[in-house]
Amino acid sequence: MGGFRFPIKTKLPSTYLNARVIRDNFKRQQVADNEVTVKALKFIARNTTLPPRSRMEAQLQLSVMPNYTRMTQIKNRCIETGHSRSVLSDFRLCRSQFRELARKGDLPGVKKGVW
Amino acid sequence: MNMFRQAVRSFVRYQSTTSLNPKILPFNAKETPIPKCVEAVYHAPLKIEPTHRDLIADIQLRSYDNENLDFFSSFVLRAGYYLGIPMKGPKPLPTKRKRWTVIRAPFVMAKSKENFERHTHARLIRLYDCNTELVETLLSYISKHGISGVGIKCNLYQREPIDLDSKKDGPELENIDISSQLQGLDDVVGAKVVELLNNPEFKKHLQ
Amino acid sequence: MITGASVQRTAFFCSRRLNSTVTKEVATISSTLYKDPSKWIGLDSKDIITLHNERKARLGPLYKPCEEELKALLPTAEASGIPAKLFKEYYHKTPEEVEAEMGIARGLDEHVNLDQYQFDDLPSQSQILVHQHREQRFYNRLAAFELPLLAQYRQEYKRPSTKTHPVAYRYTTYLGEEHPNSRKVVLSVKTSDLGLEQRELHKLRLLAKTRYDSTTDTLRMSSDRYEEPAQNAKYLNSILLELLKEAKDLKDDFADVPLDKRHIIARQLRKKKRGYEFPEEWKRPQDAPRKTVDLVELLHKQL
Amino acid sequence: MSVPKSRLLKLAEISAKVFDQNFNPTNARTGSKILAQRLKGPAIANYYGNPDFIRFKQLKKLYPGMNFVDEEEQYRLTMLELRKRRGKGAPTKKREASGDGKKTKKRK
Repeated sequence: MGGFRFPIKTKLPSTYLNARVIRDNFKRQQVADNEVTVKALKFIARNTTLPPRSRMEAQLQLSVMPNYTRMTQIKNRCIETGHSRSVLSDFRLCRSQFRELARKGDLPGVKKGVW
Repeated sequence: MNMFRQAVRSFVRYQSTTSLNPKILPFNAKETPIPKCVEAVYHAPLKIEPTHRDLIADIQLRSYDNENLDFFSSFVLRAGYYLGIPMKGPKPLPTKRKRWTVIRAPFVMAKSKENFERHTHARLIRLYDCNTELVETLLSYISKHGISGVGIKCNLYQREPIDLDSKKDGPELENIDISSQLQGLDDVVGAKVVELLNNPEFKKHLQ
Repeated sequence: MITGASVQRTAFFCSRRLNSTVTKEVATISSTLYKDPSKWIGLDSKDIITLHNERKARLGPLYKPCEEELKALLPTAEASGIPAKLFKEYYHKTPEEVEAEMGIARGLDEHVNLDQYQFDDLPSQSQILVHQHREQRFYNRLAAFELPLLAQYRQEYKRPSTKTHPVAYRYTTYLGEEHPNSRKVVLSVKTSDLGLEQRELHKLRLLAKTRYDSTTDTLRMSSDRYEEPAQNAKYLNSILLELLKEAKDLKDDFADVPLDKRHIIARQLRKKKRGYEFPEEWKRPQDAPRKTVDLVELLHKQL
Repeated sequence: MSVPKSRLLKLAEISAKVFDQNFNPTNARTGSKILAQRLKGPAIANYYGNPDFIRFKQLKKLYPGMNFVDEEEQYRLTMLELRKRRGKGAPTKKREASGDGKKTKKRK
């Protein structure tokens, strides 16, 4: 069905899908793959005991890397609706979905809070 | 509804600590005496008193609901009693409460919100004075008959000589080499750094 | 209609699905006869059926219905009372078509009857209760009958003496789930059991810094650097051995450096304190309020 | 009785060597903090769970005999149907908007 919309082909998640969720998932996979190189480059760039030219080289390589390898590009999205605002990271659900599932009793152990 | 469940549950649960009330028995006790181990089910689990009191293991049971938790911890105690492991009773650890407050309406209306909470109940069972193999048999039996909704974590204290390698019967320890090349979890990045520094662009700066 | 259905059923069985046990007595007929059906004409019906089944079984997916076989099988059909026309019709149909026609859905077991709820059973809430009750009875039966059998695994407790086995390694296992913490191993040892004399012990405690707790005299260190707990245990052991080696060479025994106890004080400060008592010296009985009215006397007088 | 700093530093050095830790008396900024950080990669990568989790199409292929109902699809179709009934369905394609637009103009 044509090429993948991003440079590297990744498997689509099995949860709710929309364009933003696919994009976020692609970035997550890329961040996970490149995490070790990013950390290594950052270590070299921050290490004052190394010669300044090699630190500059590391900083350069770091800035050249594509921005889908940046940790800050990742956004926790709701797995039921793909909504990105007010997502509870404990359940990976946005507040409306969390409330619905909690009231239905689908979230184990979660009850109406009465105290 | 809940009240109804509590009423039925109290009748259903047979572990009364009082002496066996013949009315409960579904048959006439005089004619057919019931075996000791069956009668023991009607009472609280028996426990063996530890002599040396060296802590061997402690089992922590956690659950979001304390019905299955209490029931299963008494089952664990019974299993331990028959295995001959001195155990100290299910000590209730403080219940952890986690709360979430969420706006009810899908849009605006931030005034009306709804609170949800989740209680994690925990029980601690301590095992004394037994061999570690026995603890493993108990653990395997428990995990075979695990009840739903109860998580089990076990800390096992193994006493060893000062020099582990001198142990004869430790074949699996020999072939585990922890020499420097074998990477620990955070050495992975270190290895990448070394690899990067060997690249030509960095090498020319390093001379 | 019913007779039609039953006739269909027998034809269907006769043409396609005779039970495979029949193929067992194939030895009496020469083994390669099943290959060409044209030779079957003369034989009696039972042999023809066995040959037919053997051909199906041997060829398996390659099996194709062919005319000679149909001609050979026809007399057997009349013998078992199936009209020839019907038999021919079913002979050329594949089993799937026949099944679909007769409404037998493959994969869906016949006995699953998903009929309507006629309010003759417990509602789901009480089903849950009954299930819990059943589960408890299951555990009670286990406790009554299976647990006593565990007694055969009882073992005499061989207590490791602290002289030979001073070091304790703590392993954590999570039953039924993987947990990152199950990698971690904690080593704890009483420094007095390490068999070092005073100056060496002092150096060891100095080197251990915050890993040594002087109130309980234990050295405690942990590691979750490696994937497997056994690796972590071995790593901890190598550190312990190195520490002992370092403590033993007394070229510079750091006798002048005192033990640092700040981390112990900090830990005690963090602990929530309980069980306060009012100190004796703070008590001041002289300032206690004096009794102006002697109630007992007063009452006594009035009575 | 104060202890000279050099003694403490010497002790710290031996201790770091024994316990496999970095010894950095001058607090030089070597960036070793970055090496010590735990890797978050795997946790980030499977935020959306296992991608090979079974999907509806695979379910149909696995058990051809059974006929399954895809709730989402069913929901979508019913909503579409309701919208159509209210006249909110997709607009019908106008004939002149299609290819032979020019001819119809001449005929008028």
